[in-house]
Amino acid sequence: MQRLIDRAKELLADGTVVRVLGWKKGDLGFNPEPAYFETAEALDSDFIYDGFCGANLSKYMIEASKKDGKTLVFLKPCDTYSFNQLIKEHRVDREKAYIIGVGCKGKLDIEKIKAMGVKGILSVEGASMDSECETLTVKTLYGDKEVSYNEAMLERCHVCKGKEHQIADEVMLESRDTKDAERFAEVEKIEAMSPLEKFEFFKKELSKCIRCNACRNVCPACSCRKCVFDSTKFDEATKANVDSFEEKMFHIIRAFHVAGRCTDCGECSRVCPQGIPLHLFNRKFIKDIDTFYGEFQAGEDTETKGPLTNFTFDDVEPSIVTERG
Amino acid sequence: MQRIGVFVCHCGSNIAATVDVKKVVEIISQEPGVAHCEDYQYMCSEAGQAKILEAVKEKNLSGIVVCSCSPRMHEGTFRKAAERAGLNPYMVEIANIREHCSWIHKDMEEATEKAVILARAAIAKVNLNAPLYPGESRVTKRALVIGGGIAGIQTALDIADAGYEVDIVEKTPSIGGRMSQLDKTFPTLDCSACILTPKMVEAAAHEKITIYTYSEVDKVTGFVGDFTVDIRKKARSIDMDKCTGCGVCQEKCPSKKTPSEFNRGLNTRSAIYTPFAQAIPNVPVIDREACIKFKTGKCGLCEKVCQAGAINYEQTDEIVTEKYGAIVVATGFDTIKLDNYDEYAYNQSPDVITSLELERVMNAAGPTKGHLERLSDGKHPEHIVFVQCVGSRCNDNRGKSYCSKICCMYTAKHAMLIRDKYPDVKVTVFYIDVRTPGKNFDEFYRRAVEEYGVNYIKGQVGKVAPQSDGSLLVQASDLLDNKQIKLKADMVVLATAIEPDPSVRRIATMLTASIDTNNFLTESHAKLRPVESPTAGIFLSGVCQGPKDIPETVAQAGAAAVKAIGLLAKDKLLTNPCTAKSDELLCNGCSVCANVCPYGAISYEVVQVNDHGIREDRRVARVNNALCQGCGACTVACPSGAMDLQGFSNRQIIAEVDAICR
Amino acid sequence: MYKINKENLSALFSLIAEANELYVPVSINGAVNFAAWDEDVQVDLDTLKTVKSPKDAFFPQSETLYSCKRNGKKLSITPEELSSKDFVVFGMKACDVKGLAVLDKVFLVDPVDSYYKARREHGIIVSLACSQPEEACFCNVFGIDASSPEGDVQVYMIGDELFWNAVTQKGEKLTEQVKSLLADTDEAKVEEEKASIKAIVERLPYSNLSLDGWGEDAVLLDKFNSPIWEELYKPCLACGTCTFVCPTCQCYDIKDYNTGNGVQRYRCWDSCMYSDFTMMAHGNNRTSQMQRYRQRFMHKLVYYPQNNDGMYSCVGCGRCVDKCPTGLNIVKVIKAFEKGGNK
Amino acid sequence: MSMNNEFRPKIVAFCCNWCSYAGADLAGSSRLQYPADVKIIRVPCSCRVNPMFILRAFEKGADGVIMCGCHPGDCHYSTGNYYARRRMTLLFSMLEYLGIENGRTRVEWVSAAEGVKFSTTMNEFVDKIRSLGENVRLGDLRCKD
Repeated sequence: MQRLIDRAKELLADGTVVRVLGWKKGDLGFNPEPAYFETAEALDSDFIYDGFCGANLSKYMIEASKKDGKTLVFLKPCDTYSFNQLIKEHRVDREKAYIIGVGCKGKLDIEKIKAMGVKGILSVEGASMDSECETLTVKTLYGDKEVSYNEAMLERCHVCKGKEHQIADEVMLESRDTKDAERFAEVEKIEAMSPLEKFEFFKKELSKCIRCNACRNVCPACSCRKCVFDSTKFDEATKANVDSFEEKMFHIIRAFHVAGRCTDCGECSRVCPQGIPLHLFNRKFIKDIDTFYGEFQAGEDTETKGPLTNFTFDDVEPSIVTERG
Repeated sequence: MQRIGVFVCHCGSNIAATVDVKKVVEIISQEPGVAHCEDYQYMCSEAGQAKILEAVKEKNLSGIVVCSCSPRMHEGTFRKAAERAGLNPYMVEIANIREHCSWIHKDMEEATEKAVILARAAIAKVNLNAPLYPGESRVTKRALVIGGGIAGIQTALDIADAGYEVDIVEKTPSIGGRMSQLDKTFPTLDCSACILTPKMVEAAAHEKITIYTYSEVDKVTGFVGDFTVDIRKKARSIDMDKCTGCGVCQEKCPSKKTPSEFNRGLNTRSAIYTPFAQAIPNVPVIDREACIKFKTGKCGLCEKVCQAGAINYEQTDEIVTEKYGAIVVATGFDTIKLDNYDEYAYNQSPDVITSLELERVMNAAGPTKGHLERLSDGKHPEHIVFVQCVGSRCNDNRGKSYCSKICCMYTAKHAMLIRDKYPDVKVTVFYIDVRTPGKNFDEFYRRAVEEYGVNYIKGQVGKVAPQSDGSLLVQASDLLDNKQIKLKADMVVLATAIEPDPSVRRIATMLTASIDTNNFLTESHAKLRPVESPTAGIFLSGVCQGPKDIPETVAQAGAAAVKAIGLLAKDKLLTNPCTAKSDELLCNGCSVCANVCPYGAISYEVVQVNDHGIREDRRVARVNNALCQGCGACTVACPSGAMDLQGFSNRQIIAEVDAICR
Repeated sequence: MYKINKENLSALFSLIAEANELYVPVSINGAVNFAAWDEDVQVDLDTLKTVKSPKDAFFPQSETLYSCKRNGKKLSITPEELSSKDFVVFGMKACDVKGLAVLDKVFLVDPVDSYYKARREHGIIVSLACSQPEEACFCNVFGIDASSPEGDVQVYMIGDELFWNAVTQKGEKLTEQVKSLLADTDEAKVEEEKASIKAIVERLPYSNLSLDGWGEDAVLLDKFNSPIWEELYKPCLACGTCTFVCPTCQCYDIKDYNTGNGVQRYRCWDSCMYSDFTMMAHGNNRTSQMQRYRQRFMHKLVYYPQNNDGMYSCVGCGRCVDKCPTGLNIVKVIKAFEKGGNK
Repeated sequence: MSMNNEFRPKIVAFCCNWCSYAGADLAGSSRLQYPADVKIIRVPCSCRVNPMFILRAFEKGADGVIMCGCHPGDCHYSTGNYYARRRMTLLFSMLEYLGIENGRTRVEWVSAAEGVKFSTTMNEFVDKIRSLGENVRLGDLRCKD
């Protein structure tokens, strides 16, 4: 981590960048926040990069692109897909970004640790990039607990797309392969359910939704200035879960709007206060796109046409869906 | 909130017999926003339109709903009426209670209920209508004719004679088309070449006509009045300016084994060739697949013998880009492949031929120099059997469902010509029906039967079997005598179904002109707009639209020309105001809309916006109204809803959905 | 003081539910929220904090106010009936109960919100002491005693037993209804539990958070104009998580839903984090996220206390600390100003 | 609603102006019957059909939604139906994934010349929706009263 700070200070000092977009230490040791740093002092005292720095900073570059001067941004391998996609959509300015691709050993989910019954967490040791990332020692109000790093990882890290940075000016820190599950296994499990089981599954999950919009607002693909659900354009501006249909409409359309653009960064699931596995929507579209139109990974580059702005004469007919099962 | 007037049309009894019009009026009068509601016998009549005018004035209406026939029928009529009443024409919506209601339902209660719902949907939509104003676009005073057969030639001549520039694009080395392959024409038995060649010459000589032979349309962009077309002039390997058409190269060419397209493969031609003697232009092309020079690099004989130095092996395809105001499709036809008709032994016996092949056999310039002889052994036939409806009027999927229209007449012609020239030859025709509507057609057919003794048998040929003695055994049913018959024949001529030239699919796609299941181009209205494609600025000439004989083709060619001239005569066109529009405050500048726009109508610019007090520079989408055709692809691609379609806005469609589902 | 064995909780709930609607913390796929009780739900009294606060029971996230029906050009309007049935919210924590006191000051003062009032009148609160407070808790900062929650009945979960102490008349009435299941007991174990809770509270990381410079004493314009906000808001996603999990946020929007044949007018929680919050014809009077972010905390820590005799509009439940997607929260705000000299 | 208790589904059909709407007109002028449950909304092109419209129809009480456009290759706007085809394929697959009965949505390409196909399709679709019954899984309950 110190290497990141040193390099950032260098780049600030030589004028390459005028600010640094990274993560700032939280007050609890596991709640860092995205932050801008403009001085060496600030970097020294507040900068952090460890297992809890899950936040994808690429979306912040939309605002940073409007500012004068270059911003140094730290992007994890999965964040670089989002950044590419944002370049493709003219939402960020590549020229305004100096990208340091940072290694990733899998990001941690404090909610998972809590779900293991660990209460009153004061600090977590073993989350730093220098550690082996095998075991976490959780100090709590009620004694110390040992937790497996892998078990405490975010879902997305278990189905990691790989630790290659898709775009970066330089790459720092070692990564660790964390993929140990099939990306579409969960989707396939649902697909195998009967229609009623599927319906009940999603009904239950979406019954938790409070329409807080965290999934949407954190999503680098949901970069609309004003979401259709906040505007009058479709007469669908709704904020509250009055009826179960509303959430369904919201989540289907949100997933549809990001279909072919979603890089599967997993931020939606990470931030959902109710723990709804929102990635199951996006990943279904990704799986279908792969199946129907050939494998496609959004954000692999900044040029390729997205699957929903593309076609072939011989594309499958919708009847492939409506007539099956 | 609009003040809406609803007008319910009886359409005589067309609507009123199934829809309780009075009840519709009663219910709709109670709808919020409806300030006036009445019914009338024929809303489209002068008197009906007058009612609209009167109501707009008296009730100060701001929007109009007409419950009547399809908007494809009378939307224009009622828009004009609204305009006369002082309203914007786009404040009119039609509820289609005839085609989509009264005509398809029998139960009056159901139909009435549906009519009410359709009216409500239209009311809901018109409530959100806003005045729209058409823009203007220019008209390029030049027409493109695709296809250089008789249809294309005639269209081009008519347009050119009216004083407009016309280009003909013909994919083969010469104009002339199918008609140039015919020997004689019915019902007057004129020599085909004698009447066609002067037209070809006239076209070639016309100062307003440019002919691109051995060329194809590569790309079409733009829209009515302003098409841009890339024409690919295929490498002819001959310098057209230098060639004198002396023909020496063709004589000397050592590669003479290529089947002649012009003679339907019945004989061969050289690698450097003009398809036929009267070809226009009289400039050969080198068939690079057959040419020894191109295959091996050796030979080059033609270059040596050409005194004009016109041979150019280095020539490459050339793209000519030209702008047009109107495009006429005249791509013609071909006969269907007979691979599915093994029972006629077409692929097995050279003595089983198609009628078009018989034309070449009968023609003095054909493979037999006009002598009627068997192609297998050159013997003079004693008995020729004609089989009608081969692949036409077919109810399985081997052939075509439609009647090819020309076969009855040309078969009568063939039979008559043979009997006339070779009275010794016996001619039998198997037919399902003989169809001879047309001036002097039935008389022509009767002459064949009565004067020339052609033996017509109503019945179908089940099998043609080549015999060991070289003859053909024809097994057929005689439907009138209700018996199976077997005949020995020397030649069998198949009246093969015709189908649109296969190239038409690609062209239709480029032109965004619709095509039917048989690949015939669709006309805008089967009765009232038979030579216009539904795509504005595209006109149809000849068999590409449906089977026709020569007089009909020429008539339609003229009609298509008139329609094209009517368009070219205008200086400006009013553009459809139902175009996409982007709300710059909501636009993300993400380019997804431009990615799906088929017209390149969307561009981006950085503008300073004032978004509720926030001033910033933003990249936003701009729609070029002259280019936008209003498909709406962009509106769905746009995630934020910034892009909307005027006249079919998100909220309008949603309002219709709501009204229907409520 | 009564007690009941945990094994009999289900019987207790079912008895309560005979005469009242009953809301309990229910776990659905790992997320615990208050929900109507029935025999099939998975009750979870061990999780300290429900995701959403139980304010839902009194001030639902969405509620219909009235319905209009259209018949031709005629409209008929039917107001929604006010809550008229007693209901019990079982397991509210000290902070959540205090949250209602904050809402009361908004909804029960003139003009009285009749929907809220009816629910308050019919709502019976069975509060549960926090046997294991967690790291994000700081209710003590606002003078709340986690070991002795307010409410109509106080409940303690100690070992295998649940201790029941009716505090108010409503509580007594409820106790009568379920008395058949309760056994008399003394307060010894409860006192022991209280002491244990207090000891933990003292060790909480935010226990010593200082509110100096906030509340009634705050210099409003100094706080409002502080450059610190400009730094603080930046990671904010403008989502409504903090607002929607908060027990004291009270802002709502009123909207119409088109049912096809009429309109349902409903109100739903709104969030000052949203760009269309208090949107008016001319636009929004808080145009930037910084302003919206500032609004939330100024309201909780300055405006509200200055209008309500020093009562803060925060109860230290720590839900925003737990749930903010970007690690922002009210504690960080308070600390940042402390660091900046409370200016 | 009809007097008897027979289920009368609400069906929304989005038809493109150039092919399918004309096909529906042809079905009409050819007097080819199909149930009155089908109500047609005219759109310029199938690519104008936003998934939100389809969900909206279900929200407001539709039991089935069908979209008709020009045959692939024949789009009046050359490429609209290709985009529509992808959009609808993905949307329908998502609806299936969410446990919505498979037959409630359909896409059919109907040319201006295919009046018979239009009517056959609508008859089939209405039969299908009747067999599926009322749409209870994808609708807003507020619209039911």
